[in-house]
Amino acid sequence: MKKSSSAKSKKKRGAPRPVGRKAKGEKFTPDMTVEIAGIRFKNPVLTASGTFGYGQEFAQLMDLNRLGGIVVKGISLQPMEGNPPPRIYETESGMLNAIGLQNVGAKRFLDDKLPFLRDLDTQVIVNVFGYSTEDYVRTIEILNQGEGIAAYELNISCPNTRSGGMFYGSDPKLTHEVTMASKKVARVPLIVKLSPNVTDITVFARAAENGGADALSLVNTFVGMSIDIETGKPRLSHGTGGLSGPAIKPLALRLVYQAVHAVRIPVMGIGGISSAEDALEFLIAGAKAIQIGTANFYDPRASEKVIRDLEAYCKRKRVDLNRLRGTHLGFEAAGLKRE
Amino acid sequence: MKKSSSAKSKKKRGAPRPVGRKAKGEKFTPDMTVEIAGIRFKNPVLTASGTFGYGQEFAQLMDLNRLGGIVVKGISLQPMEGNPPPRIYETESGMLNAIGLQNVGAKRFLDDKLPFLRDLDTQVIVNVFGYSTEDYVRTIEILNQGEGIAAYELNISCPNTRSGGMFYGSDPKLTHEVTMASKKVARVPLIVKLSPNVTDITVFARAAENGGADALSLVNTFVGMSIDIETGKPRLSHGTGGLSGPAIKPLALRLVYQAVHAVRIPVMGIGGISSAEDALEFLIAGAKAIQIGTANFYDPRASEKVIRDLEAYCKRKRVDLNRLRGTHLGFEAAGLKRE
Amino acid sequence: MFNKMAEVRENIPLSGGHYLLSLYSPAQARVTRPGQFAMLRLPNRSDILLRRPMSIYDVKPASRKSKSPALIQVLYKVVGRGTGAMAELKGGDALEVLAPLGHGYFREDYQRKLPQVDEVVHVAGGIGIAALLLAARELHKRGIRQRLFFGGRSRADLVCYKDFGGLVQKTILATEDGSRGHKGFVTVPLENHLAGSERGKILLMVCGPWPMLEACVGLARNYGHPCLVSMENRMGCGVGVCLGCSIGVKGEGHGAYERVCTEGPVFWADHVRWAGGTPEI
Amino acid sequence: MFNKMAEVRENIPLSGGHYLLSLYSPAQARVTRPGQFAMLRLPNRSDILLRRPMSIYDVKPASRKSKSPALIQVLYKVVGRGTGAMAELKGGDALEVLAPLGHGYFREDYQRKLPQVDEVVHVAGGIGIAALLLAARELHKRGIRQRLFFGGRSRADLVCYKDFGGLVQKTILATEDGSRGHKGFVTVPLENHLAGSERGKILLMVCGPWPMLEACVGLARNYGHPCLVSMENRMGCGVGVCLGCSIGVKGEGHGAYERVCTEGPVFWADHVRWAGGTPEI
Ligand SMILES: Cc1cc2nc3c(=O)[nH]c(=O)nc-3n(C[C@H](O)[C@H](O)[C@H](O)COP(=O)(O)OP(=O)(O)OC[C@H]3O[C@@H](n4cnc5c(N)ncnc54)[C@H](O)[C@@H]3O)c2cc1C
Ligand SMILES: Cc1cc2nc3c(=O)[nH]c(=O)nc-3n(C[C@H](O)[C@H](O)[C@H](O)COP(=O)(O)OP(=O)(O)OC[C@H]3O[C@@H](n4cnc5c(N)ncnc54)[C@H](O)[C@@H]3O)c2cc1C
Ligand SMILES: Cc1cc2nc3c(=O)[nH]c(=O)nc-3n(C[C@H](O)[C@H](O)[C@H](O)COP(=O)(O)O)c2cc1C
Ligand SMILES: Cc1cc2nc3c(=O)[nH]c(=O)nc-3n(C[C@H](O)[C@H](O)[C@H](O)COP(=O)(O)O)c2cc1C
Ligand code: FES
Ligand code: FES
Repeated sequence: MKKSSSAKSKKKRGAPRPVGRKAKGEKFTPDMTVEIAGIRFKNPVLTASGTFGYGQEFAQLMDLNRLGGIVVKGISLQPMEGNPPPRIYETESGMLNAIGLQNVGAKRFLDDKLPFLRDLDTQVIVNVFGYSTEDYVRTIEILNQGEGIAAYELNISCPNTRSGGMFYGSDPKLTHEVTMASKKVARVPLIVKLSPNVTDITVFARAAENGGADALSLVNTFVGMSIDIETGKPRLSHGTGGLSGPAIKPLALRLVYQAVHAVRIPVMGIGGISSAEDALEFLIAGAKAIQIGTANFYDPRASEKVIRDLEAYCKRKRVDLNRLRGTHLGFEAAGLKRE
Repeated sequence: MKKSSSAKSKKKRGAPRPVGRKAKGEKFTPDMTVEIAGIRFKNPVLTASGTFGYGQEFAQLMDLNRLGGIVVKGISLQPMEGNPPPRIYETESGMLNAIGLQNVGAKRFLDDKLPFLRDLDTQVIVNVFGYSTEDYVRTIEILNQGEGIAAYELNISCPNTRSGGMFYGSDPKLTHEVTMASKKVARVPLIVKLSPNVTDITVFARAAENGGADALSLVNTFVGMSIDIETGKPRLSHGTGGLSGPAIKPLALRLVYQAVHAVRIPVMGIGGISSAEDALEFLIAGAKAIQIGTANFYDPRASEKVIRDLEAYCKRKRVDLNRLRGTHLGFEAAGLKRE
Repeated sequence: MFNKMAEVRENIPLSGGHYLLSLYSPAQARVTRPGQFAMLRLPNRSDILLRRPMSIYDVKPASRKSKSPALIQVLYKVVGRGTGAMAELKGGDALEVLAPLGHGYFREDYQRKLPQVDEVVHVAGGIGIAALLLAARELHKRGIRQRLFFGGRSRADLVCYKDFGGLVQKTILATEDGSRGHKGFVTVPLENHLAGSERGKILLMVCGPWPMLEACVGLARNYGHPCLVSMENRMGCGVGVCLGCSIGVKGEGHGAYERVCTEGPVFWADHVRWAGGTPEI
Repeated sequence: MFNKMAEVRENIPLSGGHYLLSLYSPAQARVTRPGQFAMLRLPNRSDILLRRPMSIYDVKPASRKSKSPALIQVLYKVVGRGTGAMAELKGGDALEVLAPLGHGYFREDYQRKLPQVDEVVHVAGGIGIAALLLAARELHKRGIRQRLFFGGRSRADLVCYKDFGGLVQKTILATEDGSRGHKGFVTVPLENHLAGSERGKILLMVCGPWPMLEACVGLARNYGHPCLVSMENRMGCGVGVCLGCSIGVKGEGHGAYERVCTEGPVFWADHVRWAGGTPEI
């Protein structure tokens, strides 16, 4: 809302009138599809891992078939309990979480959750994590038995228990190793989800690309903390937690922008996206698709709205969505006329 | 407000009544002073570099002598123009800035700005930056001639032009080098201000400590970006900018917490602090003092309020401020009784 | 469960910073069961990011003439930013309501206990009262004897208990400062009552702050009564996807945490792990 | 310059999403000079973090009886989140006001030009009108002939120009859609007027969107008239410390950027670097 009104106020006096692909007035239906690693998404809007359950929970609230794709909650080899409460805390325009990757495990996912997802008319991506490279590989081997999985997304923001707790996502060598090992066994395309808690994201983007990743997604949450000043203790039982939501959007956008320019494989943008305007920032910065996370919590229909408003924007600009990608030097430079 | 009301609602039924240093009812005046690198601050509240000008601008709005200290806008060897506009952009609970370090230069600072600051009853810290180690050294040599400077704060979030634009603050070797060279010439204690845009803050904290830093301050801004979806161009002429304000508080707090535990020298906490509650989170996490940045913009009396409310909190808890520091395992564990 | 933009009809200030909010939302009001809750969102307030969970205190027809429930009522206490902003709502304002959520007091296995008891004893601590009215009404309809124990810090906390008047046989009040009813914790008169009871013949329904819950659960155990607790926890989504509201429950492996929003908010007291729980949210 | 919590007295909707806000703040109203501005903050709204800069449109006594100015009036247009929230303000609400800020139209060196001209020509584009009323009143007091050119997209944009009625000798309106006054840009009738004028005998005071400013500045240069422009830019602090509002000005080295909030908001047109400026904020 903020930005579309700003748009109007900025229309230049005497600037050229909009010139689209077709003459004005004619009906224009923009092409919203996008292909990533051979997978065709009906639109570039996915829901992010850990924020949309296994899809089923939202079936009552929206039409799941509208989605470009669903990335399910992180799946590990064994079921996991997660951390003791409190697990979440609201901060300014964001939230901290330390869920501790509670999940049903790969086998139960195939039995209990996948059948529902498979029947949807949307792409299902399974987020995978582990505490050792073998964990990842064995989880993928189990998931390979399931039908209807479009791709795997590797969550590498976990500590590698064998490397003394060093995080996969903050050591380029580990990133490369786990990508290569996972790619070798994966029956479907492999997306590597990068952690933002690094000095230079391009190093990690390239490590994943060189390891054979078919695509990247970023960002996962930023590590943060909050303290209760009445007890002196951290607000989360785990001490630190991952920050997500609108607060991180500018940080995520910059990292996505950098990653896009560091690799040749496609990039999915994630971080604080709750509106079509937010999504457009990432697409213009060069992301092929985007994922919606925390916004699903406070606005369960956020993803549907983003899809609808993206389409309206493309209609207004009279461009197919793909023409907007990577036009961050300005639409004029990209040969798109101003409206 | 949020947190103090929560406080009340959390008072345990049957929990022990407050026991302070003196019997209840007796008047208690908490000690708010803090000493860092031999400098005595009347309270732990400073204003952050770049957000409080050279002090003078705020003289009409508050009593500057209430402050623990003032950190002035970054000073370089030569005056600098800064970046073309637009230079700032508001994001969710934060702002991006790419001022480009516009400043009057070391000489004019001594002539025009220092005399006013010197006469205040507060500690004056001069923030210094450069594009080469010699820049830093020569700037400090000039500043050494001024009277009334309590300490220098090295802003190492700048690219080193000699190292092909590698940032001082994102290379531990450069951090060590510039700290050591600056310490050698500095006539007053040296604070090194760390950048948060790194994989492991402890490496940089130790690099500065080993280089001879007398104290650390963190964080500087997080690199972020925003794009205008009507033009396709970044919102800042510089492309990226530094994110500050409430949005970054949880991230800053975690970094301060980590730095405190990595070094023996004192640490000043910075990032999104706008209330005494915010300040207390950093102090409990182990910071010796805190700096207030962006809040000065939207609430010019923020620092005064933080000082007043910190004092009220200490009165209510009947503790000296120093007793609260580093009690992040909980007040009970630290031997502080619950109120 | 639906997400609706509901219109505020009334937002009446009561004593002690409490408010009674009436929201027009017929579709949601009609399907609400006792003990369920709503997630409320103030539109256009990104500074109050997550929705706030609130028990559905009552459902009512929108007018005298109508019989079918159309209003959802929420009884809340101002404790922070979100409830502070709610206090400023006025008739005609819009609020996003996700409701009804969770299992209430009448989940199959909870109901099965009812024929075995002589009396249901409600225990409310402060704003915990908000979770109990619909249950009391339903039990009244079913002809079950009820008793309400209601405690607060002072009498300003004892809001709305008169709404229970026609439903429960007896109401016992207690305040810590003695400004109304028994002076002290509500658990004292509660224990007196339980002490005279036959084991297993009372069903307790408790809602309040963690220390009170723990105390009541201890009493129920000591006197051998089944006890249902309505739990609170910070919530991210309210619909079971964020796993943020999980509390420790008995059972091994994966069963060790359950979601307040989905498996709760009402639990059997002896299913909850009280130690290692979340006394401070 | 003070920071005050001011009470909203009125917030009157006008055409085209414009509002006229009256704030009770005698200390600030008394010392306001024409062309100065205020930074407004909505308390308890961390989602509208930075203050919003607004020209002080008018200052007025609080009642008919009083003569001394006590109200600050702000004329604003809803364009985004901050102004959207302002539109919801009601009498009795509180707003934090930092004011008066900046040099207005009567800085020493600006005033010195006045005796040399026959007429002041105000040019306002849209909400730019808000910066000009106090200047017009002061010039009227000094007996200087004035003319107002006021352009907008359509007639809904042409708010409040009647307030200039008794102060300026002539008002010329223009709308892009022709719904009032000349059809087209206001610079067309402006150029007609300047074309018939003696070089250097008109002082232009211009406030409006960047493209309009640029056009007016070009006209002033062509016809040899001095021109003052009231500039806008994003502002962080309003008091000169953030350096966020700097615009390019002529001069070398350090002089190449000046702060709109402190050195402005009114500048000599030929001091501003129009290319490489900030047409899109
Ligand atoms: C299932 C359920 C039903 C509830 N029903 C009611 C009700 O009917 N009436 C009522 O007044 N309150 C109820 N609560 C509590 C209510 O959700 C919180 O008081 C509210 O979210 C606080 O929001 P705030 O922004 O005002 O407080 P904040 O500023 O966020 O925090 C203030 C204090 O409230 C605590 N708090 C924050 N979120 C929650 C939460 N989700 N649950 C419990 N405490 C919290 C914080 O720890 C803090 O101590 C219920 C909570 C749950 C989980
Ligand atoms: C010295 C000065 C005086 C001003 N006087 C008035 C006035 O009297 N009446 C009035 O209606 N407006 C005035 N403005 C513009 C006003 O400050 C902006 O319209 C307002 O800040 C937008 O806030 P928002 O949250 O509604 O918009 P946002 O949601 O922040 O942005 C919406 C649009 O407004 C633009 N904008 C944002 N901030 C500013 C800014 N500081 N200056 C200009 N444009 C901005 C954005 O680029 C965007 O296009 C003045 C600006 C300055 C610098
Ligand atoms: C409660 C919660 C749980 C999450 N769980 C996972 C997970 O299991 N795997 C994963 O890769 N990312 C997980 N994430 C990260 C999100 O997928 C997303 O990357 C992040 O939240 C940033 O996006 P947002 O700002 O839109 O939420 C989780 C995030 C939240 C808030
Ligand atoms: C406009 C602006 C200018 C700044 N200039 C400097 C500077 O010159 N030197 C420096 O070390 N930090 C500078 N900073 C960083 C702040 O000192 C502070 O580290 C940062 O803003 C985080 O704190 P905050 O969230 O309280 O603002 C600047 C910040 C802002 C917003
Ligand atoms: S609140 Fe999200 S799972 Fe319960
Ligand atoms: S607005 Fe901060 S210097 Fe002008």
